[in-house]
Amino acid sequence: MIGSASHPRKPGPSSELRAPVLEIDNLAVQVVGEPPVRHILEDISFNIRPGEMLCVVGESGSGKSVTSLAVMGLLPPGSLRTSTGRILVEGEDVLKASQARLRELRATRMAMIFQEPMTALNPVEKVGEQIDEVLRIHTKLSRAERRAKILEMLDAVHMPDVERIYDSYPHQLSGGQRQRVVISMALILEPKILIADEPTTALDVTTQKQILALIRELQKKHNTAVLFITHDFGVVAEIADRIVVMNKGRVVEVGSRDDILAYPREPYTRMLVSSVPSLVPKQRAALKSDIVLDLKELSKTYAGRGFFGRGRSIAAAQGVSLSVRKGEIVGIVGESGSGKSTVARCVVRLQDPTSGNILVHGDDIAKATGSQLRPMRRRVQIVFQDPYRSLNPRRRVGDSVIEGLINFGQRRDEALNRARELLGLVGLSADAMERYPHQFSGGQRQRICIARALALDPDILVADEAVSALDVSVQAQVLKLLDEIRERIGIAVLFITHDLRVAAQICDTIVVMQHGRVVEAGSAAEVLTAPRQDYTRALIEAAPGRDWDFQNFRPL
Amino acid sequence: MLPYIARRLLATVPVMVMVAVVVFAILRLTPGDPAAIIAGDDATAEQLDKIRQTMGLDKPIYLQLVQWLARLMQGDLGVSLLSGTPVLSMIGDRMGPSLALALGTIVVTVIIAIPLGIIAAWRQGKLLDRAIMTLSVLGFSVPTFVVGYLLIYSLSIKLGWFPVQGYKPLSEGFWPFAQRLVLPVLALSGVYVALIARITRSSIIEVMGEDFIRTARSKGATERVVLMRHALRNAAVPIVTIIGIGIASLISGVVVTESVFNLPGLGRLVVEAVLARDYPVIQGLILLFSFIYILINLLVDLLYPVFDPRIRY
Amino acid sequence: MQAIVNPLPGESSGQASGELPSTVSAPQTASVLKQLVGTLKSGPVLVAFVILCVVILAALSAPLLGTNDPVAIDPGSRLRGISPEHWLGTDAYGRDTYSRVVYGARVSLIVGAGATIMCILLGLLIGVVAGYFRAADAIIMRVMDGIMAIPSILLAIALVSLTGGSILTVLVAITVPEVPRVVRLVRSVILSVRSEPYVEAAISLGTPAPTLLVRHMVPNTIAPLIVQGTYVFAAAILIEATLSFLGAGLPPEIPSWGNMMSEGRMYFQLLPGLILYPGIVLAATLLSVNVLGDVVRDVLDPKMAKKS
Amino acid sequence: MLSKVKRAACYKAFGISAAFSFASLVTIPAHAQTITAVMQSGLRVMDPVVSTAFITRDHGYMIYDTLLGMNEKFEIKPQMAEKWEVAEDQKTYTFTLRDGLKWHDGAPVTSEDCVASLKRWAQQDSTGQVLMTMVSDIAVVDGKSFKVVLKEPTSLLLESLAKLSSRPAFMMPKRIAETPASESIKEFIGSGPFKFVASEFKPGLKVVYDKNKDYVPRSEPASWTAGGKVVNVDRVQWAAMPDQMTPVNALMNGEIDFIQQVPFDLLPMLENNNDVNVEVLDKLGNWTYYRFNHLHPPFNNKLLRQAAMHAVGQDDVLKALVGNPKYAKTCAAVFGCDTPYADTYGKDVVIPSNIDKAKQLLKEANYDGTPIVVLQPTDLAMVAPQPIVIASALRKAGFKVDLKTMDWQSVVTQQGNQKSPSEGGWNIFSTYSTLATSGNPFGNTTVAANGTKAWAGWPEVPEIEKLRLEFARATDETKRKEITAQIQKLAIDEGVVGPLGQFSVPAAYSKKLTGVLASPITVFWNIKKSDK
Repeated sequence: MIGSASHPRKPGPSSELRAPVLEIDNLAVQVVGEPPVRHILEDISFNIRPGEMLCVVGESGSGKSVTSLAVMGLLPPGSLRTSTGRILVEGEDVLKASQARLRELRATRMAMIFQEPMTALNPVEKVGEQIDEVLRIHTKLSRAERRAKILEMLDAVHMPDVERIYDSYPHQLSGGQRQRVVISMALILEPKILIADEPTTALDVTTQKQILALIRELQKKHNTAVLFITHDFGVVAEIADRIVVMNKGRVVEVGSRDDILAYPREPYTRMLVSSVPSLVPKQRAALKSDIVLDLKELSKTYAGRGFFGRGRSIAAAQGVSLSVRKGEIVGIVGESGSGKSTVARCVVRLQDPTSGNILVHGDDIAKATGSQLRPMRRRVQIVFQDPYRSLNPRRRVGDSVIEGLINFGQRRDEALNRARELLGLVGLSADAMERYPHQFSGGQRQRICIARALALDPDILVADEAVSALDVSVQAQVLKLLDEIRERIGIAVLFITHDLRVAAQICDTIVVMQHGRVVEAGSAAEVLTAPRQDYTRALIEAAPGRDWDFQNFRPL
Repeated sequence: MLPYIARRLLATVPVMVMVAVVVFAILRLTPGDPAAIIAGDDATAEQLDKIRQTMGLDKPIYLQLVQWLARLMQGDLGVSLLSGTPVLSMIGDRMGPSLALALGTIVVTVIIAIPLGIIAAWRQGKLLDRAIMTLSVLGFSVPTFVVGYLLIYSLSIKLGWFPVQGYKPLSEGFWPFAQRLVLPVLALSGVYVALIARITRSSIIEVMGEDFIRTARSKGATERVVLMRHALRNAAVPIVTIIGIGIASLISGVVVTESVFNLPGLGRLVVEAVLARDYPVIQGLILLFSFIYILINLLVDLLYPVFDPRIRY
Repeated sequence: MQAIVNPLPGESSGQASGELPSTVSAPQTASVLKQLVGTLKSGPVLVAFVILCVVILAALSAPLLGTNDPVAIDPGSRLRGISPEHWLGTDAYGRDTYSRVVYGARVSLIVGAGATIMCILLGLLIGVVAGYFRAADAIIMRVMDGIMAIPSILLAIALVSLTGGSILTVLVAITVPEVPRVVRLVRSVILSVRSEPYVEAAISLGTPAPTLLVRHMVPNTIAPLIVQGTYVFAAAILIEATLSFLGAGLPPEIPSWGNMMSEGRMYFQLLPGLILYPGIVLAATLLSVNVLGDVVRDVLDPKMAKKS
Repeated sequence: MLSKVKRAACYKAFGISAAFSFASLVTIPAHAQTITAVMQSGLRVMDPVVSTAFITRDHGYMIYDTLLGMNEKFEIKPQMAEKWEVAEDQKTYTFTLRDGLKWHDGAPVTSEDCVASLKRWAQQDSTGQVLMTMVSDIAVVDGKSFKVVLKEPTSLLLESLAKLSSRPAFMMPKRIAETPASESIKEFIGSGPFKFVASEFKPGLKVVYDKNKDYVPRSEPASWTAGGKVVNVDRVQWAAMPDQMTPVNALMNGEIDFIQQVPFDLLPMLENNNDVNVEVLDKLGNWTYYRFNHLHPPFNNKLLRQAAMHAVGQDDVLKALVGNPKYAKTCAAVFGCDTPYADTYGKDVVIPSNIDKAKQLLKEANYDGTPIVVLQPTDLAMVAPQPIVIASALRKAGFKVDLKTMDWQSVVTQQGNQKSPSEGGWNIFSTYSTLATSGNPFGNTTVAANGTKAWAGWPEVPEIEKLRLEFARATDETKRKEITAQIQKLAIDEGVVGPLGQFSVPAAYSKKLTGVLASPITVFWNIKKSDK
């Protein structure tokens, strides 16, 4: 439970009255280079008052991150620059400030935390030293004073064993801990403005929950104005005081949390909000069809390389058993490191399972190799997470789609006909065949990947986080497509996801994994509404915005 | 760490054996007859036969190989066919100049190249960057011997600052030692300065695109701090790798430099031995070189954790 | 993009993650060519391009450029300075320096390009095998280590005395020690591409290994190989000079820049032109190749281009 | 000395420094006079009986002594020998050693040592081998004298004992001289004017000789290898420098004292230098020549050998090799011009380049276009240009030429290959020799014409073999000149050897040195060095 998110909330009168700490006025950012001028941002205006949590939401390409970088004066100098407008930080226009002045302002007036806590920290420097750098740049404190202050700050972000953390390198910390370090760094000088650019997107839900709580807590404590950039309406519903919706470099709508979530004025906002999948599973009848895929005690152990026979081994999956019926979508959910992807990769035999059986219509493919394996490959196909890396950029879409068919001896013209059909099935026109992947959007590419996977008429389709990289609006469409395909051809789907909302929407059955083991399995309705295990319960509770019914624009 | 070193060293044994056998084979396939070289160019066939017999060169090649390996196991590298001097002592004699030249070159290279690379990365795309990069390509485009002659002509003959040739061991005092090393080291450094300045520049530029650089800037760090404290150390691993490769490939440059400046080092020894088909000397040297090569690779790998705490053995 | 029927509303071809607009999309043959032509607008690139074109043209049309037979000796008029008959003077055998510089372009370019092509082909073949077939990897990489441990000079001298000095010998002597580096490069690319989803997708589509390699993996090595290629090119021409210096290079009859510089070194103080003229052309050529290599790399390698 | 040991110990204490001190030299007292000389190559093979290399021979003259010497008038003079007596029948020679001769280890030189040395030398040396066929006995007479008994009278005995090059008959202690002739000696003790400093020897790099303080020079003035070998410096150090530029620069910079052979093209640099003398010390000089392979086509055809000899002109060779006409001259004589057996026969054939004549002979001989394999060494300046000029001339005449380049040592090895050129053999190679060596039919291996047993090229001209034996037996100088003239004619007509001209290589030395002797052998006695 975070803050008072469960109840619609008016912004406190105190923040209404105070002067904004950050005012963005008619900001435009353009691409550096020859004319014609291409604008990335245009006509951006909004402001934040002290103690306020302003969420900027938008899909990819909306310009929300560029806005934040412009505030910090961190636009990449060779490629982007502000062309018009003002950015006032406590009344001072940072666009007119000198580099030296900008450096002064950073970390003292405005600070920033980033999406990827791993890459945001210098990997070769101790985290304590990295926080220390802020103090060394901006204060005249002695070494001991600085250290004391840092330890205090680490304590304030609820780090255990702060002395040890001080002397740790980033890679020795967990993702959540790293983000706490980044937060310490940003807030140690109590800046007036904190810009948080998707700070929880790379984190697991349970960690996300903690970090959101922490940001809230510190904000309260120091009355910081937070500019929170996110694409996740769940998070928005949890924390926002006010919301700025952006699309294609422009502000679509600004309003209070309730205004936007409950009474969106713009169709775009409406579409966006209603696309957020519901956590409430759809009721489905239990299937009695044949079992297509049957995993029995599947285990995968990575052998650590050791000298003189001494080595550590890591069990990525241990004794995983599950089955998928014809026409069924079985979801495997879990946080990172739960082993869900390992299971998926073993099923398509991109990895060799250490033990156990993978029965496809009763045939065990777990141990097949070489020429035995090849015919079995056509029965199990996979769709990956990243649509941008799943298609060979150098090949035409048509060639990618027919690759499997050609491999299994089909004539090229027949294969091309089939490919056209398949592209139609996934909602793309036939002229897509002649084009290259980069000419398509992420969602379209994912459709192509699905068409490619279906080309071989597989018995099982494995979708490994297949919609996770997509914007919510696109995500909804792809999920719909998968469901339609299942209906039409009755394929069995093994659906890997970390997102309970997605799982709730599409899965008949849900398998929860943790630390390589199956924690709980059952129908989607059972698992999500009446979880038997604490872990499952914790996962559900951590899901942001679960108290809001986005489809119906109302709290639950 | 120790098991790692042990394993690495153990893994070098097959490589060294392979190198030794291949070199043995190459040598015996190469036309050239040490006997003819010993006897001079108007010896008769009968005289040559006798000499070959005395030196055991008439035996089948595999037998010679086995004998050589057997003696190697006892730490005996044999004696020079020509002078009869033990190979080990020849190598020992010649070690000093080469080592001094190599170490000097590494130090000078690092001192010159890394700052140049940093400056070029800092001024990326600007005039200074282009000037440095153009110079570095020029450094890569002039053969070492030409650089050597230029240095001798200008700094020794015309200005008289340095002797034109020779080597004095450190035991004869630092100045005579250093004075004779300056020009060879400068001549040899040219190529490596060019190489390492380039890699430093590109590594730093690559690191400058990382997220944590943005973090550092958002802390209010100056560009100097960003560059020196954050970028350089993260760029260290590729730089160290290239320096390692550079050292390992130093031997060809050393041969030329030692010739131009008349340094009595290993580079010259290897060429002399090859030209004279002094098999035991060549074999011993190759063994030494491959060992040094392997050792440098190991050292470079062991250095990685110093620069990057994520790497551990 | 415009021509694509977009059946679904709300889909735009934005980027998957991160909102910074990237100027680079996946490399496309046509667009690469266009971008390359575009780079010629920059002064240094244009100069480099022109220099390289001039050198290549000179090499191709050497007999038409007022040259004499570059091999014809005339000991009677040796070591002459610049004169109307000998535009750049003559060398120790009385051969025409200008003609040798022009014809030397042929040999030097053949040595540079030949070594580069051989290195890349061999490196590609071995690197792909090492990167893809894990069983072969350990053995191949140990062999490569072994080759790198043998000083190239030794190899060169051995080869020259084994087969006599010829362009082929010198090419082999230069190529063999350089191959392991290319192998390492190719191997690392192959290893990293192996885990690309589109490669894994192809595996699960039952694509046989050779097709997989040629179609999906090898094209990724092209950009880094071009950069490596410019290094090999420069190194080859320089090593050739070094080999000549040590007497293990091309036959002195054959005019190459390296050969000329090495032969001319004796006259360094007496007739500096013998080193200077081939040296200037050599440096200009290497500089050009380098500049152009960087340009091609920037265009082909989106990662580096984005950083710069 | 003590201080040096201490210092070495100090350096041992520091890791890296210890490595540098591997190559530490014995520091010699500052006032001691040392001549640093750069020789034409590095000394590696040290046995002057096993090797005929010039550097080994020069090394021999430093530490060993000979029984007889030869002066600049080609006269044979006693050196270690006090005197020799010839019996009535001209068949028994008794040699008596002079007083005061000592080996470097202090032992006196005895006639036993000399007999053993002679026997080992004669086994290996070509002249020695011919001589031995005429010797019936070599025997010790007493501690100071020994005798050589001949089967028939010959002047070859004295000539070979006074032989300048290579191999001179050097005297060694008996225990060393008993080493089999094909095996290299391992101990380097002579009775010569210099002592070899074994501890400082770096094969191929550096040889150090100390003055032999116990050496008793003869009282006559030094001339070539005869006369008093008076050493005026404490130490002579030989260095070898791989790059020809280096010694020239070093001499100009005052870092060395002496260059044995200055590359011709670098002479202008030294000739203008006020601190350096440039001088031809070996007045006899060298001759360069090329050999045909008589075993295989096309040069098993005399006409084609003739054609080639007409085609190749000495002027072009000498210009390419030497350049400066001051140091070169054309010469058709196979025993050298300015030597006792000089001859001009064949000068129209070998000196000018007569392409037309060559073409005509080529036609006559129906040359079938078989490619001519010419071996070309790339790494030795003194032999690199000849093949290029030869190839150029042959091509002009219509030969098809395959110039095969390799390092010099490969050429040396290839020479002995009797296989056909298509199987890895050769048709032509070229080299040079000193006239000190080649001045007579025995020293000159190129005129040996006993087929496959002859030196590389393997010409078979029985008449020449007959003449050579006659030469050995002839004691009368006019008779000998007649014989050598006949050999000259046959050698040219049959294409046994193709003379390419004669040249002298100047030495250069610092003006600090005085008393540098002109001699076909580079010698270091008689030289004084001023401190300034």
